[in-house]
Amino acid sequence: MSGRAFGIIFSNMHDESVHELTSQRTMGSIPYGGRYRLIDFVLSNMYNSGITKVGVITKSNYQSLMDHLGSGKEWDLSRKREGLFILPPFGRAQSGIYKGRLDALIGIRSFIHRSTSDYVIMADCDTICNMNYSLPLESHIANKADVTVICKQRHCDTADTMGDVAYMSDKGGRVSELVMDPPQAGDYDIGLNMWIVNKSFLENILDDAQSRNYQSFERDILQQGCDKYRIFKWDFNGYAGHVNTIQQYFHTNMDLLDSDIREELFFKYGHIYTKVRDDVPAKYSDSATVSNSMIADGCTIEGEVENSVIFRGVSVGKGAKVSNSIVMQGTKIDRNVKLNYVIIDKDVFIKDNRILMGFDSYPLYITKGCVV
Amino acid sequence: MSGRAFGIIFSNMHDESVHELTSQRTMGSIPYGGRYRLIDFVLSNMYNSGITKVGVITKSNYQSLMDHLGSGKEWDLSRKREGLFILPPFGRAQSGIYKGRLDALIGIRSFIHRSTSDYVIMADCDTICNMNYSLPLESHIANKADVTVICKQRHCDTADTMGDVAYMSDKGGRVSELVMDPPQAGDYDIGLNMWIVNKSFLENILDDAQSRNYQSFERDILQQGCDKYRIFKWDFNGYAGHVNTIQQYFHTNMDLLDSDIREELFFKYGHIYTKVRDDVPAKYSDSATVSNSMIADGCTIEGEVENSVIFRGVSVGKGAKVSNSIVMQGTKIDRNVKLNYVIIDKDVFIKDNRILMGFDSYPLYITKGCVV
Amino acid sequence: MYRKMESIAMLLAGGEGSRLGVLTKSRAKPAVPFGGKYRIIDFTLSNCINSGISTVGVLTQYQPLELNEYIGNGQPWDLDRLEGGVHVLPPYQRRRGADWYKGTANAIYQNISFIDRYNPDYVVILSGDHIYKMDYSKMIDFHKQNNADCTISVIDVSMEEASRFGIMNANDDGRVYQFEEKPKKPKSTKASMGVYTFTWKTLKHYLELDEETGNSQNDFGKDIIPAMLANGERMFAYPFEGYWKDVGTIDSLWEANMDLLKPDCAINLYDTSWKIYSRSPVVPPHFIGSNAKIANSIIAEGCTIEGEIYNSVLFHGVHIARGAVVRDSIIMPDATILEKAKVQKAVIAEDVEIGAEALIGFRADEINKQSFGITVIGDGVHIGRKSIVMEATMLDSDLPEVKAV
Amino acid sequence: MYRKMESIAMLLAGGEGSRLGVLTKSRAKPAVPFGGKYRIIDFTLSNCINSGISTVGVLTQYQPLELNEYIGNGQPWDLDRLEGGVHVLPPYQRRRGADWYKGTANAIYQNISFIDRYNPDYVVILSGDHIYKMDYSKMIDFHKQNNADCTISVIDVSMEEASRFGIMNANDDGRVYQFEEKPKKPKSTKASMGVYTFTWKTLKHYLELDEETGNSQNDFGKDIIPAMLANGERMFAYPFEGYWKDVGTIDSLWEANMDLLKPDCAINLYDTSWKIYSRSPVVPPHFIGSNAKIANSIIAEGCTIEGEIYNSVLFHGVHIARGAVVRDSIIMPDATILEKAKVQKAVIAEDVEIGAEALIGFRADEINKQSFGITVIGDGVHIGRKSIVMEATMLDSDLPEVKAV
Repeated sequence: MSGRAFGIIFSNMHDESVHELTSQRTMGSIPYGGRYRLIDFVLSNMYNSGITKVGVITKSNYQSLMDHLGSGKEWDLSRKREGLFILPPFGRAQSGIYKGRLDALIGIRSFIHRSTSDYVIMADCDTICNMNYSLPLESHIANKADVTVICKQRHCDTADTMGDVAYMSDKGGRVSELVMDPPQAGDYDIGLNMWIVNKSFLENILDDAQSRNYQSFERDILQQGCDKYRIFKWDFNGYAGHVNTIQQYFHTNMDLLDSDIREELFFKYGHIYTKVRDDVPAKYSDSATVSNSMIADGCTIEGEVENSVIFRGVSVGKGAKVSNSIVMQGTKIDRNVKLNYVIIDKDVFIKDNRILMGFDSYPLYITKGCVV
Repeated sequence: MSGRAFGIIFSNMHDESVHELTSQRTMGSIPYGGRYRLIDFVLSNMYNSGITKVGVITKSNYQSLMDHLGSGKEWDLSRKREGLFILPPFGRAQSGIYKGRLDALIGIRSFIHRSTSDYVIMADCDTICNMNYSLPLESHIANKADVTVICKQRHCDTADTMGDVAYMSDKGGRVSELVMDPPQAGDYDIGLNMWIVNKSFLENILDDAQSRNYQSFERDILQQGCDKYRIFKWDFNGYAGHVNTIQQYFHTNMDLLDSDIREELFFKYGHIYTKVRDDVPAKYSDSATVSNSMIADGCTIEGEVENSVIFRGVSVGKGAKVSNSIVMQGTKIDRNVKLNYVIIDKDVFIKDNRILMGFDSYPLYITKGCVV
Repeated sequence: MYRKMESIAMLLAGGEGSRLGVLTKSRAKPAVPFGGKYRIIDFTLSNCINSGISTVGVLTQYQPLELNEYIGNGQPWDLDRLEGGVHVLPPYQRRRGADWYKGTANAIYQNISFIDRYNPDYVVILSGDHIYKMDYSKMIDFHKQNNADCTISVIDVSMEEASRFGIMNANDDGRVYQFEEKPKKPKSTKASMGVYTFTWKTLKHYLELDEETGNSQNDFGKDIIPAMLANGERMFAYPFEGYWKDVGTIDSLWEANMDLLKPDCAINLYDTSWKIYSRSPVVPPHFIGSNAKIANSIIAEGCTIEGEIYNSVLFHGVHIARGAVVRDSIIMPDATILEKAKVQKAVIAEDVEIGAEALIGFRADEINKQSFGITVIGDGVHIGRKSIVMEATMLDSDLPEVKAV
Repeated sequence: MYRKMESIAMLLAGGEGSRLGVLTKSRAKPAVPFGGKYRIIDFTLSNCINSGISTVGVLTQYQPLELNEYIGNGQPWDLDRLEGGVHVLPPYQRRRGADWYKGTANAIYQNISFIDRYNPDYVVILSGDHIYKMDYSKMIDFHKQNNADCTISVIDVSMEEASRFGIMNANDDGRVYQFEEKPKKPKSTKASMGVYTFTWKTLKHYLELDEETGNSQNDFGKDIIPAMLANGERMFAYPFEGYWKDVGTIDSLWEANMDLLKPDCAINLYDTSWKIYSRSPVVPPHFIGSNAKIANSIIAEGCTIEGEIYNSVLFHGVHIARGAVVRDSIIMPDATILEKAKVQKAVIAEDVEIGAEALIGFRADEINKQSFGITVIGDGVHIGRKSIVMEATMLDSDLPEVKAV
């Protein structure tokens, strides 16, 4: 698919839905799965699909994202021709802070215009999956579509649909209607915030959007344009974790303790690449007890860990017990600490004998860098 | 000097003084000398002085600068440890658009704090020279200075001092007074907008500046602090081109036709590195006539060129005559065009038979991308 | 851990290149400078990346130091890839012993395990001493369409030239039925360019077979291709059109450089969709002095030209002093031609210094310059003031200054 | 075009490493995996960059493919530099002929032109098969202060061990007056670590001299050092303190891995100011299943552990099935231990599969496990279900399943 499509990643979309995790970072740089950031999945999927030009749109809080991406060499996107482009605000005289998706795209019009590919793959960072974009692209081309929406069928409760967009379609997959936050429970084709768009179509709607001051790609273009444009859906059948609330973030991490999901997510259409940190391998002492957990490099485990995801460089002291928790990079858990249903951000220090407990439906979140 | 000092480059300072050239770019990315950007000189000087960590502060219009710098590998600054850091606005939650130099430095406090070196070399991009920073650093250390100002003695006319800062000092080189835009003609030690500062001193004055809302490093810190702080000057004796007006920009380019200046500027303490473009070598036809000119790769010369600097990928048609001019990358000059004292920005097309004339003291400027 | 690659390229760069004389004394042939800023190998490496082949093995054994250094991590050609990229493959020792590469086929044979890592369907075999721009992906498509075992790229040559080449005799559908190495009476004018696409499974089989054949020279042209033909494998001739030149001799190297100066040059280096990449020197643009004269020439960056240049190709960092005249010549990097020296129809290698008023490429009669032989001055040679080097000389040591008697 | 470097390092990585048996069958010794995520050479390369030496030549000739690929462009060690960086230097052909490296000194001799490019004052000679963290810049400072021609890094060993090493006898000021190779009655306990700093001018002179000496073995320890001593050059012993281990045998390789498991491990890999860099695999963190038991072990990323691991070092991508027990062992990348298999005091190489209920490292008496010999299973070997491999075996071929009678 090399050359046929290029990628645009929105690193800041939906920041507000997990505001706890994004107070110091973008959605794209939220840590996940012991050693990754969310953007690793969409970037690796693009690389594994043969895409060699990717623009990453940033809005604010993106220093950690820039540090993570570097020159893009971990995703083989450090290239003379094409490669990785970070597209920050104020990069050009015309561009200020973006208000919405269309605004951001208008800000990078010359980047879009210069690309020689016919198709654009646009994606947010809130979906975690292993996907080969060649498959929806084939479908897009066969359908002669203007836009192809990548969807996954999911049951929606009325309580838990915030931000979800359901795509109604005919038998041929042509989208006839968009329903925001579906009001009735049921099975819906929910968009994964990934679209394949014809480049020339995109350039046209950006012209239009600029003159009419449209902001929302979904509301103003797709929802209004179901009749006018050829919008198709493509069903993704694999695993798709979604990070829309801190509860979902918790469960999507816990999903990794299922070996089928791990196997699919990390290997199906190619590897998931991330920044190399040169940690030592994890070390377990005589007193360690570990079960059903994912543990990254650089950890020192002397206590008990169960049903948890432990990021790089975490230490768990003697007598400590970590259950049903997510512990991010560089956190130190002292002796005899007890944790249950807790999400601990980076570089936290939990002192001797502390006990922290959340619930399955309401995991406790501990802010980056604090001392408890 | 590896490890002893790190660098901070201000890419946007003085943009307004050559507003013609900076409408689409930063001061740092102004093209110069046939194949360079202004920032190449300060970056190469840092690399040649053994500095392995450099932060580039950007404010606006910096997409072209980011494209130019890439991962920093052309300056050997693409590294796992240290290397090149681009520091844009809104990179962190705290940082907005910078108002002045101190503001910008406050925005990158954590970058400064994390550096393990004792000294900082701060530099703007408006001075073109080949300098080994080890020499002023030795002097800085020997003087036990808080700040060392790199100066060059120059004669100032009253008419032409806009933006110049003269540093008055005692015999030992300790600065006693700063004079902005010297009001009387004479020989002055004019600052080259490069300073060596103790890291701990810098962190202290940033604390101070933040609480007192200081904006200007020169006015609020140096000018006010001559007694309080140990401020020394260091005299640079080499060639120093200065880009403060479009006239100066023109003459600094023309200086390159002097072989002594070329020899010093491109080779004295090390090479000047820039982005590689993979152009073919310049090709001269049977009808070419060229004298006293600098000509870059990718040019096709069929006409006449004299006393000019011609950038990469320029074509000069048959019968055309280019005199005393600067022609930037990708510009096409058609047959029988006559140019004298003209600065042509990138990707301009000058059609058949056009005649454009400026004066030595007032070169004509032609905007990027236009058709004449 | 290795990603499967549909096609990979193996570049034969091991030959001594003895016909290039002093130019290849201390460097492999593919590292010889060409066209003002390139090395010969740049063309093949750039063809690879432009054709979408990002895994390239470069087989070296003769004086590889300069070539290794030049290729480095492959970054100038965008061949510094996460998986694949360019790899230099010298011969090495195994527990059962050590062998230098015996022939082109043996060089590939010794690297079967390298190729197998990428599990390719097709392997493209290339030479490192040709100047041409070719889209190998089109040849691979042709190979696939024909369901071929081997596809040989051929170029039409004149009937007179044909007997200097390996000639492919093919049916109308392109299927090769006969291969003749330098035939006295060629049956066709389809000359092999030394560019092959093989189905890897088939090639591997023939390489292993060839190793077991006692008297084989382990060569593609002499052994592998004939053996495959004899066994009736599906072999096709892929017609290439465009500029192609083997620069294995001083004459052909000089000619290929001069070809670049022609207004209707058959090889377009300005095409940005098919750039020829190279490792760039770190030098400023070149400077042309007030008394210089330049016509029909190519000049690279970092040169200082005060003299006269006609019909010549100058590499980076060359200095031509006032009054010096260079005509019909190739001046390689960092050479210096001093005041009033005259250089004609010569190849001046790197770091050479030609003394003031010296005469390079001199012939007493000075008529019919077309027939002059090419003079070659080897790397680093110093020619003293007023020395004379006769035409068609190949010089590898310094000449002293000629003092007035 | 080359920037002068004060010091450069030359790393000798050419030896066959035959004492590591099947582990070095198809790879050079420095490429042998170590400590869960490293290769042996990572320690020396990381020492170089951490000591500020950014120009490193790696001399290879035996099975260099895997090592070359591993080193690649040097990026994992920050050795992908604009000037300098890491260079793999195999032997090569010149016009006057081709030679394999005859000895350690000859390997350096053949690369004099490589070294001369950087015009260094000092050359540090290193081995690729030692596990240690050392700041070479301190040794170079010591060398400069002594105005030495050669400085040899030495480590204190016990008197019993001393006769297995090259011993430096030195005055109180550190000046060496005698060198004894494996002396029966050692006069001191200062053992040479095979780490030398030479003043390049002096070394070059002795290398050239050594080449002219007919019966020389072209070896640093046997020829160069004695010749310099005999001529009264200024040679000093630089005392190194800290962990240092030659991992040239199966026993020492196993011990050095086990050293990492000690709570008071003498080599601190967690020190972020002196990181040991390596090329990282692309795998997720490891997963520990519900029935796993782990004690006193090191486990790398990408492993799946359902069984029991005691006192062992596991590399990336290892699978330990339910009920399997691994004890006192080293399991190299991508090996699989199936259900209820038992592995004790063994080195399991890459891609090995140990069948269900197989027994590796078995001894009938099962007493005094300390005295067990180490069992080694070579790369890619498959051990069938219920097979038994006796202790102290070195196995290089598959074992079939044991079927019930």
